[in-house]
Amino acid sequence: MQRIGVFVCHCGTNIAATVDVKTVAETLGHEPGVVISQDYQYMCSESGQNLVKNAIKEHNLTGVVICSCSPRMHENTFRKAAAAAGLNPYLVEIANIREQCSWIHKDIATATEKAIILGRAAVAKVHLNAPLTAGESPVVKRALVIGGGIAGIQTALDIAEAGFDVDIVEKNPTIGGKMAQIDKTFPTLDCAACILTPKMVEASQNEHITIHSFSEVAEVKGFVGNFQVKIKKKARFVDETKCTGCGLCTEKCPMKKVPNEFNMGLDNRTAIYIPFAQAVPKVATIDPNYCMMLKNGKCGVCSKVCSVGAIDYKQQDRFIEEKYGAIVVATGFNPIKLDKYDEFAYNQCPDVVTSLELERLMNAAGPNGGTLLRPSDKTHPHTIVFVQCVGSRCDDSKGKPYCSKICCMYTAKHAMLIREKYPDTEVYVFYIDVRTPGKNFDEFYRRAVEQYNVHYIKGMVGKVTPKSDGKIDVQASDLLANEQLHINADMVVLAAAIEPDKTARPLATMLTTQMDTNDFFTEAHPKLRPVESATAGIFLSGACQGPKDIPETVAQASAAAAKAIGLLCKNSITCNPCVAHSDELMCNGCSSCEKVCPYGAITYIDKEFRMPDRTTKVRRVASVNPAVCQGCGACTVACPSGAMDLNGFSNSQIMAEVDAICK
Amino acid sequence: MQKAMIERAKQLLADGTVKRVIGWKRGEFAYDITPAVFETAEELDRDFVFDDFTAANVSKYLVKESRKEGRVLAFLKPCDTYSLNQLTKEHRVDRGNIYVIGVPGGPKLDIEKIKGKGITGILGVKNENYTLKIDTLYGEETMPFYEAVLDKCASCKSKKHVTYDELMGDDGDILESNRFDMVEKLENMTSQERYDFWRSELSKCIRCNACRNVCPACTCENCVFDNPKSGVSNKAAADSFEENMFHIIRAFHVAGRCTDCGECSRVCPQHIPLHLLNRKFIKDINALYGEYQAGADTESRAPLNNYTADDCEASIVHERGVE
Amino acid sequence: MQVNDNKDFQPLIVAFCCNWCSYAGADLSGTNRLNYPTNVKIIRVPCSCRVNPMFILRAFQRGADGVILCGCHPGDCHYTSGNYFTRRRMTLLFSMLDFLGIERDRTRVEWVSAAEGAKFAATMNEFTEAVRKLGPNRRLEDLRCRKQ
Amino acid sequence: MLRISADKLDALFGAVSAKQKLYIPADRADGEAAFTEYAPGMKLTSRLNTVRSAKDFFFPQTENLVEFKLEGKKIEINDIREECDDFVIFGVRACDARSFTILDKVYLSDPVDTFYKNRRDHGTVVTLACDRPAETCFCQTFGIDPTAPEGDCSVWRAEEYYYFKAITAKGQVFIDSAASLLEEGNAAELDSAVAKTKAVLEKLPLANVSTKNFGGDKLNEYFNSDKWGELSESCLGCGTCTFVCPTCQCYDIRDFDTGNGIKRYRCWDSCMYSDFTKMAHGNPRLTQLERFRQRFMHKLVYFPANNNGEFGCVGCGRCLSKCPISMNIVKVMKALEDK
Repeated sequence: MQRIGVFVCHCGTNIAATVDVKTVAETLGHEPGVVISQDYQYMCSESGQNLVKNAIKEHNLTGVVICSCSPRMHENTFRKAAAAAGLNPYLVEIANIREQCSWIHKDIATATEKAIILGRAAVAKVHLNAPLTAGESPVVKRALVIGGGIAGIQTALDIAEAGFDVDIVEKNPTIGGKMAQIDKTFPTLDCAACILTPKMVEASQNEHITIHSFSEVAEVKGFVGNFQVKIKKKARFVDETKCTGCGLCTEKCPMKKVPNEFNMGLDNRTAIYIPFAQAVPKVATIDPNYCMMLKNGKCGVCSKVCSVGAIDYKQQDRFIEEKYGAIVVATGFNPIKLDKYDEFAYNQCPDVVTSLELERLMNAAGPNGGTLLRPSDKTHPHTIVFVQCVGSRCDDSKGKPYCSKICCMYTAKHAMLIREKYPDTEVYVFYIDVRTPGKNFDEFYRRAVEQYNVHYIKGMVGKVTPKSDGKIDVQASDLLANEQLHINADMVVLAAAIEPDKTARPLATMLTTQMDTNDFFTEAHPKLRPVESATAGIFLSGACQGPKDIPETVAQASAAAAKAIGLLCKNSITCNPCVAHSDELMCNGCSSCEKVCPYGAITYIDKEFRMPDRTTKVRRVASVNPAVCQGCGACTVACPSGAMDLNGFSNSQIMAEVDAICK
Repeated sequence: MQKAMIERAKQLLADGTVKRVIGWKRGEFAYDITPAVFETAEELDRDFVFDDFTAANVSKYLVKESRKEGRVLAFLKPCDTYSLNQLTKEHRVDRGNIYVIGVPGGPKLDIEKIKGKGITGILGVKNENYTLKIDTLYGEETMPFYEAVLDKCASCKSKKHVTYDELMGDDGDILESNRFDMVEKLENMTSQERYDFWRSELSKCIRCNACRNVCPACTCENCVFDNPKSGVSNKAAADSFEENMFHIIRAFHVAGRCTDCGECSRVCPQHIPLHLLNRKFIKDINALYGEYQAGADTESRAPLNNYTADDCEASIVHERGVE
Repeated sequence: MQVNDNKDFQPLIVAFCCNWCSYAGADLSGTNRLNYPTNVKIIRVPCSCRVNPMFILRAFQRGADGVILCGCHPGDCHYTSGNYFTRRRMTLLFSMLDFLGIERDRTRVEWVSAAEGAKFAATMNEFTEAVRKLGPNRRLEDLRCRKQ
Repeated sequence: MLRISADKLDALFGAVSAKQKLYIPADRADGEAAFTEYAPGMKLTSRLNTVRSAKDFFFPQTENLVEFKLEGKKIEINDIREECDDFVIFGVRACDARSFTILDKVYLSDPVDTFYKNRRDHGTVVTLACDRPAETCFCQTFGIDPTAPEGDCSVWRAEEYYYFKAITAKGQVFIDSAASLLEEGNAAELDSAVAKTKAVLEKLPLANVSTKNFGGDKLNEYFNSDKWGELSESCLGCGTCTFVCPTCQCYDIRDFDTGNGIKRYRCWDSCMYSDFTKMAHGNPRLTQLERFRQRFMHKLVYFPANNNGEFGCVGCGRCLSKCPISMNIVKVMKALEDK
């Protein structure tokens, strides 16, 4: 038999002025199972809590109903009080008679009546409350960072700084990401490599950081605190542990006509290569698509010149398995392909380049050693046209609906750098809007316009036509002057939209995290939890969550690290006990619940049952991982047999509330 | 066809491909055919039947049969194969343990329609060029074949087998069917007219559970209506609310899963057009979330376990049709 | 057209509110002292997707005259996708109730964020008024439960 | 014997229904027949029988027994039974008429079921002899003569006339209530109609179904028969057969919480249901085979064992036409006999 205590709070006059609290306490005292019903001035005060605690002990209560303010306010207070008095904290229910009664109603009679009904519903519910114990699940004190760009590096460094082991998985032969390809950074115009490469080195030398370069995540199992990840280490045909990065093999390799992806294909590399001089790890990699030895067994030069015997043509993809407590996604971005933009002649004319290509063309370590020359004839360009928003802010299927955010600033940077270095070059920028929110950003843009006399023209470029004389005709409209323009340009630079890396979507599936329609990872809350995914233990760093510049990326990377550290600091995680559970006897194993679970908390097991006729039967049944389940209850409705129920909000509890309200 | 089916079943039994055969067994009269499992050639020769009255969808029996030892041969009509696919998708059958022979579909006959013409004392029914010659205790009666066709066959959605290991006879196509006509007619009535229609129909319900128990989508280990813990269990339609509740929840539980096989209405002893409830859901799903045919495949995501960010709001119900 | 608009009828309204948005929105309308009728009784659920059609029917069975579900705005669900499932489920359920001739205005889904205290109060005022006009729920009540 | 011409039946119904409630089997919109409260203009169905049997009048599907009210911590118990008004059911067939004898054995023997008795006392059963039996009919198997139905008053149709014969005092009251409309009939006309029906009865496909191999002494012979497995294999476990059956008499008692109190009611149960005879300790019949066997053993063995050889079936044929998978007592009897 239940022994329930009801405690009605006056909240000073907040409740008592509109609700006759004495009547509420008196009436609820007659409800079945209620053994004590009291009212008090301030139930949340220490003496109020003591009242509850003493009643629990004195009456050996099995359930407590507090008629007071919103449970969002003091549910925890009263749960703690109950626990202190030896009652399971989940045997406490709150009837919200302040925010949802006394504060919105004026008539004492009807407000009192409603308060009684709300109290009665809470009593009906608490009759069915079960003591719940928050489970605990251990935390593996190691983090995985997926992606080794500036976001991944910063996150890894911060986590390592806190003393936790962290692995970086990078799909390319070196870490560094997009930032390694950039020449200068806005708005300070300092050299990207100068600030990035020390961080790369720091990462490689940090005893807590392991870099798995040329590797990919192949499989993710487990849940917060305990992920089991299978990492594919792709065959690079070079023994990483032996290679010293001397580079002799890359000099001797006879296959020299491989498009160099680091330089955006603007020059060539060899089949065995080190992406760039400051690569980390500085280890050679053989490109099996071009290596003569791997393709037809004829060559072997690199093997012959390698003094440490690091070349291994028989190397295979390897898989390693590791456990992690937290995972940070830092998969970054890529500029979109411009194949669909025939109007800009990107595929037709070598002198129409993307901004990232321009970065390489201007970079001292780039194909022209830092001298800006036209790719077609290696001449100095005198007129350069920049086209903004190529594929950004598009409402058609060719581009992206969002603003890529970084283009306005890097274009101002490019324009300024060109005007600084080549004052004889005229620079035009066609824009829809110039968006420069950010510290020192607008000043930077205004310098480009005012000091460097970059021609900013609000308008659209309609058509880019390569001419027979090597010049490029840029046809555009000037919206402010309301006129059509033709510019006889030497080069055109397209600010291509950026998009998430194509590996992000399969990764999201593995991680059971959510993505938006543009394949950016969705944060757990757009305002309040911007670096966490909705899946516990998975954090988001950098442009995989949305377009970002470097400072924002680094800030988010550190934020994600802080979140991951917060998790790794714990020895175990206390799970929310209000989670779903499946009654195996009723479960059909139909998979409906799994389909609606946003957290991947449900798996299926084959379980042996003893049948009524004493035979046994193996049946597939759902099993909820309480450490992963967040307790939304979507599965409980998807389940036709009612096998799935939710602790704390069970079918019978909710129906009891309905019944009590409709009495 | 019946003869060929028996022969093929015997072969498959003999060569060990299958251990049992699920099909239809002849009864006392022309029409009282029972789904049955056959294990020997003798049983097949003696009792196996496939004719105008073998309407029963045997796929639900595969939940049990496919879990037994040895492969089971199932003769499935096109509509039955949709049910099997749906059961496969929901892991309710072991598809690998079933050998499916697709056999031609209906139209199958409804003995109730023949009896409804006042024909009684039925001793035999013959189909001669789509005229039924009915031998009765009171002399021979005739009626056009198509007037005696089961409702579920009259609005057939597909003659195509969506899963099979072997086909006997030709495969057909997905049909343009008129199956939503009656739903539409009801939608165009006033709310009061619809209420009156359903009261007069559902008040006939004797809560025998035949609709649920025959339904290939209702394979729950323990139905909520049988489970006292669910809070809705009941054995009788003790109030008009119970009648509504049972049928609404049943339809909701099979929404997006019902293949529209029509068995619920076929077996209802009170002729309640229960399929209209399921079809209402199917029609809404098609209109609101895109065409979806449960059982057409074994992979697609059921519409109620799916969503898009720009789904319509529930208020669409208020915005359309007649109040 | 119904001539009698049931002025004196006091409908019973059951409101299911998700813990994160709508329940907080309801609290906010309390904090801001925005009135809505006492007819509305709120049941807190973790997410609107916790609401089983059976709960709604149960409420009508026991004498509720209207049932409203409130959840986070689409895209803002605390559990990312719960309210999307709610939306499909309730659209289909309400359509079915309508198909059976149950008055459409007795059921509603409304998205109310934690900041929309005013919207919560306005919604409850409107909904209560709409149900009041319909009069007592007779088509989906259980006569055994009718109050004597 | 008294008779009335068929075209004056309306007048008779009118006269009877003026005094007490009258139910007749009438056509429903879906073509089936159902006992319906008579209203002017209503016609007798041409169908042989109704989907639901006439047992509903005495043993309805659900019935409230008692009500509890909780007031604070006190329980108040209210007897909510209502005195039944007199009523007449017209057109009951011989099979259903016999079913009342079977139900009486269950409900009128000590301890008497007062709810049932109340309705039996107030109900007048007017039977109607069969003239067009169907292929599913096998009432003769249980010694029922469909041309001589039991009840309080029997009625025959012969050509354009209905003939009436009172069997009990209640039957006589029924005839008296329409005495002015009746006239003396022609015995030869009636005899020839009965003879015609008898000729059809001999030709019925189930005329050869016999109970000779069944009865109270057959428990050991059939209980462990290996036929049950095959017979019950396709059973869906629905309650159709039991709910259309005129003799199935099992019920369950449940409490319904109305929110304002508890209504204790009984409702038909079905031995086909998985929770049939489920008790606190569990369920003695765990499989569909056991439940299926229970139904037929009850009708063919246990019932005669306890009731002087009376079988628990009247051969109305409803389960034959309504079972979703066409499994029925005739198939069971034949299979069990086929050794």
